[in-house]
Amino acid sequence: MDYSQFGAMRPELILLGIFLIVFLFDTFAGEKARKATTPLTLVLFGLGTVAMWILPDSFEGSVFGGMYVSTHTCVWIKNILNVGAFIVLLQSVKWIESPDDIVRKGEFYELLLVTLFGMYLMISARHFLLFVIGLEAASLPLAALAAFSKKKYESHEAAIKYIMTAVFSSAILMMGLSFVYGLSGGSLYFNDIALALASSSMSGLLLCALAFVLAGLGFKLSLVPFHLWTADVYQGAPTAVTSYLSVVSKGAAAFAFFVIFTQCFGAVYADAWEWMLYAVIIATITVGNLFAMRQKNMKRFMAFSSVSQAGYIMLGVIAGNAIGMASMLFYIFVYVVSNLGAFAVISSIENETGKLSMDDYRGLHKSNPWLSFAMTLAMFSLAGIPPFAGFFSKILIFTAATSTGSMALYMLVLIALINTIISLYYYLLVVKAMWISPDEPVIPAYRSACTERVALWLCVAGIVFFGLVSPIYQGIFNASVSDALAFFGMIH
Amino acid sequence: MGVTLPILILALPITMFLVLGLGGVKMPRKMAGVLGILGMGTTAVISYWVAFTYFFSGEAAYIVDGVRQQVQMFDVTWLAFTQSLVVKIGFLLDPISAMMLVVITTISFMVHLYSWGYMEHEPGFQRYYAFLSLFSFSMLGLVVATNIFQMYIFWELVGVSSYLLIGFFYKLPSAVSASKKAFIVTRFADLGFLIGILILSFYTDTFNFIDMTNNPQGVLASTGGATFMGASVLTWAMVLIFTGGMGKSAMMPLHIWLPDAMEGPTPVSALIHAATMVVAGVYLVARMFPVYLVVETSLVFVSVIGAITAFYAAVVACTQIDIKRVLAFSTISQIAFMMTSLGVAWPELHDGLGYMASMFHLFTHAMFKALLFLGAGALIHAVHSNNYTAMGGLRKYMPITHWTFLIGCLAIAGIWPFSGFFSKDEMLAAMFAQHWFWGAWMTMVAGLTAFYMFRLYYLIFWWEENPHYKEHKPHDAPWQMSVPLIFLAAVSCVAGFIPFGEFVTWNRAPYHIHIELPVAATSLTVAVLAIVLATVMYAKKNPIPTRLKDMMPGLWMAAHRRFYWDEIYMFVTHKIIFNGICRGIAWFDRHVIDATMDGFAKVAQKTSYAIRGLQSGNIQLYVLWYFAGAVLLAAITWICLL
Amino acid sequence: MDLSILWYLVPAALMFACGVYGFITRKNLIAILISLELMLNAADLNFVVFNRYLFPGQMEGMVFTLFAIAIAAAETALAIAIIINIYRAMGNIDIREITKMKF
Amino acid sequence: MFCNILIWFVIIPIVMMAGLGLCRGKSIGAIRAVMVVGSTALLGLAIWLCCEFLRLRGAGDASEMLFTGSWMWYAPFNIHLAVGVDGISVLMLLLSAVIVFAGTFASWKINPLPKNFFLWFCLLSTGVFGFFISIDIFTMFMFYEVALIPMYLLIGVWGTGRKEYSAMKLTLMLMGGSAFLMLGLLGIYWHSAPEGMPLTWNILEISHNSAIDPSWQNLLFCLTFVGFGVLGAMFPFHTWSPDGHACAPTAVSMLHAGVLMKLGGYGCFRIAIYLLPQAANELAWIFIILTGISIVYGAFSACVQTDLKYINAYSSVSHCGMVLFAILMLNTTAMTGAILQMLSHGLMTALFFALIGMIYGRTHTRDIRQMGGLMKIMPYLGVCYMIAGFASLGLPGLSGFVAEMTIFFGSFEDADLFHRCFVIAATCSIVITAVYILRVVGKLLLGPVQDDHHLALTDASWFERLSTVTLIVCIAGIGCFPNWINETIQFSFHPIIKAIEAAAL
Repeated sequence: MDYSQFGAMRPELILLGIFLIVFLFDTFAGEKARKATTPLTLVLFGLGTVAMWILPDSFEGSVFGGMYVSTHTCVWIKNILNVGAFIVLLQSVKWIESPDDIVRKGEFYELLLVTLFGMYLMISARHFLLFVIGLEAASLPLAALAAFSKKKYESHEAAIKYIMTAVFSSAILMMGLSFVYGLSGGSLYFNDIALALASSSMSGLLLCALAFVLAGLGFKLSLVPFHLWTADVYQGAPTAVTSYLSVVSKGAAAFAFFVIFTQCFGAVYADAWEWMLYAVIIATITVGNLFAMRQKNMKRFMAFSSVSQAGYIMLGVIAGNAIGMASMLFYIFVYVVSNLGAFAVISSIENETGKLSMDDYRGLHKSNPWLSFAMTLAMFSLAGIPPFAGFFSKILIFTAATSTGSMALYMLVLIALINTIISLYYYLLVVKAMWISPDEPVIPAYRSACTERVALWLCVAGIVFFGLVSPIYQGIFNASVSDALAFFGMIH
Repeated sequence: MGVTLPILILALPITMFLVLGLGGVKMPRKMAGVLGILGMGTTAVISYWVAFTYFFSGEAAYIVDGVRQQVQMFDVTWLAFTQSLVVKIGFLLDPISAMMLVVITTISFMVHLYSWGYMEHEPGFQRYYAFLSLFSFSMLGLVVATNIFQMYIFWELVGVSSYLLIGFFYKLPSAVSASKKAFIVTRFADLGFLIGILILSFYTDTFNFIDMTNNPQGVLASTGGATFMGASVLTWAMVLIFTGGMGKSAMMPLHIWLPDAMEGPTPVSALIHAATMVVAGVYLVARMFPVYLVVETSLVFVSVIGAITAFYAAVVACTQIDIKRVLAFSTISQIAFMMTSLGVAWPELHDGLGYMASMFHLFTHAMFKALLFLGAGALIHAVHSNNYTAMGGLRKYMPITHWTFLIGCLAIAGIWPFSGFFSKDEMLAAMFAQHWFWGAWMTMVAGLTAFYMFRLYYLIFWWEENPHYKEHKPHDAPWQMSVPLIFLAAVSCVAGFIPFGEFVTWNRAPYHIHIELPVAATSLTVAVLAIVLATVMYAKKNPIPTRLKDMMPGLWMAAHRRFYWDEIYMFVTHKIIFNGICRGIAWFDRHVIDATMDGFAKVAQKTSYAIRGLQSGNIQLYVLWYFAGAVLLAAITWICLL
Repeated sequence: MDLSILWYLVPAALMFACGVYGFITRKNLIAILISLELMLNAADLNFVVFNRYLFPGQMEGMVFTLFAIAIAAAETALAIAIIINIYRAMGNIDIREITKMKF
Repeated sequence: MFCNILIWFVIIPIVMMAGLGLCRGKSIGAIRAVMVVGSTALLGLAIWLCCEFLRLRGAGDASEMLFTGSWMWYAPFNIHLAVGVDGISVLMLLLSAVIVFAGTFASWKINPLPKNFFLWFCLLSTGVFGFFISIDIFTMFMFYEVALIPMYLLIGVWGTGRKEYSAMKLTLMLMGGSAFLMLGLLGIYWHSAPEGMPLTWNILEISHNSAIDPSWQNLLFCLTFVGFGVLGAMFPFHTWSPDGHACAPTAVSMLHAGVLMKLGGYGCFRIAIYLLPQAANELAWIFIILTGISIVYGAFSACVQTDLKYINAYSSVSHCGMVLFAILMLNTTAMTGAILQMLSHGLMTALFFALIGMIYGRTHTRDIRQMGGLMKIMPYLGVCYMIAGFASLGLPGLSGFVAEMTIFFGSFEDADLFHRCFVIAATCSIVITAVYILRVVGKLLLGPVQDDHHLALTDASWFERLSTVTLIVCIAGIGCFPNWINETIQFSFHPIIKAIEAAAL
């Protein structure tokens, strides 16, 4: 057997290495030494992230007989997820170090790394078996993470809601996959399925399969109407986990979604799932916004905002071409920094004061100008206000969605644009609470932990520069163009 | 003469305005007054010189075998709408503008001088002189305009300076509202003027007077026979332009602002609302006269409006108590005279006598009406009231004012040998030449004029002595005020003998005036009769007027209330436009349009509240939705596709 | 495809439906977990049947089923652990009580 | 890149923001110093640009855009940072610079948080300047939104009255407009070049390609025109304007009414009409109706308002309606008039709002029923207000007259009854304008003093005088010597008119 092929799995191997080191250290180190777990993890993971960025991604190739394939875009999305995960780790330190309600902080890191590993598999899988394994590896530990703060009841409720819905969704996904298998001509390789579908005719079974697979994946992306768990879980889970859920797992799922639907179901794009997705996107954006308008709890608020953001991400998928892929990746990247920026502020304030309500943010700028400044930037970026990155990611994803030139997609973009007004409204509500409300601040002035500040600075830098510095998008675009044939061969 | 003098004529007043307006607050009152008077005096001298050279130098530039030329001293581009349609600011010298230069600068100078005495104790003395200079500048610019757009520009400027001067006592609400009324009414008229210019310039593609007046047939041809609602567009244009004139010259039904304008200082009334600005309308028609000639309908319109207004104003004037209002209405009536006589000045009959006559009357009227107003000012200055009820028997207290005022009255009544006689006689002659009806009608108006003027005269200077004189004794005004009175009185005596026809005629060719005995005799008789009647009724205190009044109270009241024009206007503007339309629209804006915009937000809020049950918190319902969603997705796609 | 495959597919579909029904109606979390198992097994059954009837030559369906069973076991384990937590926290495991966070 | 003069219009505000960032929030002196230096620099730059531009034109450079520069930004979509100016943009830049300058002094004593105020103020001006210099739709749109969003905080934090409501309403409505706009721009981009040629965002290239087929043009025209029309306060999308202006702080009202609303008009013909001439010919009538309505409508509603700022907001609706109206007449004269009207309205509304701010700062009321006879108490402000009023009711010698006349004479060139009727309706607005202006002047400045507390009030201070004098000088300058503006923009309309005529055939 040729082991050189495993070079293509470089990211997974690095991650696995980090995981093992952390695990062994956490298991065998003594009480004293175990204090070093956090810095160790941070350093290792940081190094790993940087390494994956700077090492040339020349290891194109497939492993396990094509079950695992690594391409430029896969490397990009993995790097993006790394950055996200790293920022999450940074901002979780204060919480994890706080003595109460933490049993073994090592587990937090381990579980988190495992889920990340699972996401890698999801991303690179070109065979449904590997994909399902990755998916479950990515979603099951999250239930444990959601239940992490044992003393909080909400945490358990969040966990049970998450796990139940997750299992249900995986059941539906499997059902759908079984139908797919039935139609596939005996293979679960994406390419084989694509070929089989291209030759087969449209049937109810196929539609059922598509709908079920869409639902199964829609769970992780929290697309409407598969999103109902989101708000409760985001609210109940520890903030670090929530932010992780909202950006990293969502990003991975989005990419996997894209790969499966373009590469494997590409043949039935125009006459089947384009319209399913069309409906789902409209529902997602609108419902997410409508719910977000009324939220007072910041985490719940962010949950619904992330629901509607998922709808925008899907605009890249429905475009179904290289531009769509590039814009979606860029959107995810920007979304990661913007959302994590918001969460960094939220978690910092929660860790300091335990306050989570939007009303507690009133007059924040008087006591903590920098936090409110960062929050404002994050909100503007999420709302898509120039010159912040969010504006560029939004306009680029709209450009992608209109690139096919079909009037239907213009209509979709128009609906999305009108929804941005609603979203602007509730993002401005936060800004209003912080800057405009005349009340005296509830939250006292304090200095947030250095890790939190590093995380915040990273996010702010991203928010400010990602849009203005075009090479980032350029790189993503080139990557997706080079992968275009593999992905979109069946569509156009 | 080069362009320096003409430029100076415009430059001096505006400079005075800027100097007094910007630096006025800093400088002492005397200095401001002296500056103003000197500035105006210089301007007057220059204008006299310009007019003199124009009329008498006999240079080839100004007169070619008897026909006086129209000379553009200068004409600089100000704003280019298109390549051909260019607004220029220039100086057009021709008989009427030269004549107007003389009139304006003379009266203005007199008023400047007079005001020094009259306004001495008023606050804002400097501001007053600044505004006077501004007005003089605008009025001069108006009369020397080389093109209709320049005329419009200065037309607006005289409007605003009149606004500023009427509202000079800006702490009095009455003055403020009067100024506002004056501006808005004239502005409304100017709207017609503007639209007229729009139409005219659209077809002729020029603003220039000379181009239009030298070739009126060409103007008519350029419209290509286009018509609108039955009338040719040129008729529309000329009528609309005349509307502007109606506004400024207070023709019915746009006359309502002039009586109120008497709220301003009396010298201002003399300058603006008797002598100069209010004749701008006449001047405008005279300026465009050849074009009016080719569309007779508009000319008839002019004369009809004139005739009606003349009579109306004369009747109203008979019943006013405020002496300035009497004078105001007599002004309206006299200007209407000029309008009518312009309207009947068709060359084919009596070769356009009416034109000359109306210009002549414009000249003489300016003089004696200014005289009358300044006299009224002196009276008011003496008794501190505008009403003749506070006067009576003043002749022995204020001899100068009395004699000058009498001269004014005789002049306006048209008694030989005072100036009014000659001009009015020519006008009547022209009207009789047009149709006996015009002549008869206007003769009657002339009679009324004589009557109400002498009614006024007697009620002020005879009737009976007012008891108040005991505690403070009225006396003649200081020299700054008397000098103008005397000067103008002198002019009013002799101006009639000017051979006006030599200077101003419709075709600028000389015309030899000759008194038409029958007409002259008629008008003179009527005037004398009217004066006799007035003497009988008002010479000394007697019950006849009251008895007459009680005989026909309704008529008297109607006339006294100016036939309720103001009430009608109040109703239309306040009740209908302001309360109806404006409030309606404002309400609509807030409660319909704005409400719709807020409505979107409300709908979104309500929806989000309505669907919150989706997040029931119960996993089972979540899952139900989940499953239903998946199945529905499949089903709907199925239905749509297969 | 020949009819006899339906003898297996229809029951599988029914199992799945029962699972969904059970999830939505039962109160006890354990019962719900069981109905989830039903759903998963229905999917597995489909895989096996398709493999056996349509593509007799290969094993992918079977292999997938094996993996799926393993995953299902893991899921169940995790779910039960969390249910125990819930039980500790609130003394019962009635799913309709777990609605503190809503709207 | 930095040798292109236009870029500095964006760089200077950014540098100002950086400078403000370094200032301590308390040290008001330093903040003012930064602002004064910066805004003066901008003004100087604008004036110099104007002279340079005129010199080049004089030298016979008749090319459409001068000082052009283009730097690739997002290569995949061929997005450039492309700059260039023609006469119109030059004038707009000049206007913006003047108003930023005046606004700085008008907000001399702003509090609380002067630092943040000026930060957002500079961000706003960055957007405005960037919008006017860029000839690439993408960057244009970006700067457009950059200019919009600071309004929210500026009104929300430093405003008065129902500021939160108004700020939110204004922001959402304007963003709603820009949503339609964005879709329109995307549509334009995807049809910007014929088959086989690279797509482009560059205005000049798009109009040169003229590849957008009619069926799309009509849709895109409606989208873009409405999008910009919202900012141009076009009926019925104008309702943000009264509330927004009423609650905004002085300098913000100045900048918003003075410059920001001009973005609408500018965009309307630079993008909607220039790039979609065919649709412009076909659909102009719809918007002529709407704008014609807003001219009269705004004037009428202004007549009954009692809040000074509401009066001016509605008169802005009327005047800006005039701008769009003139643009839609699609001929050179009318468009020239539109530009003049933009300048004139910008200056005089800025003056109005500055004065209202100053009066409000003294009397603490904007209700004209509670004021009166202020002319006696604060003659300087009174006179300035009268001048602004006369400018707005179109007194010759002030800018308003020139603009309106040019518009009327230009609009009258369209010789069909439909246009004629609307032009006549538009001309009627000059009377209504006179009515409400004189009403305000009469109630506010003249007559007896209403409130004896006002007797103690002081007249303008030096910085207030400075900011008002700047504006008045410009107003009178344009009013007395209008022709140089025509000369500045004479070439600018040729390509637009040519495109329209070509499309009409």
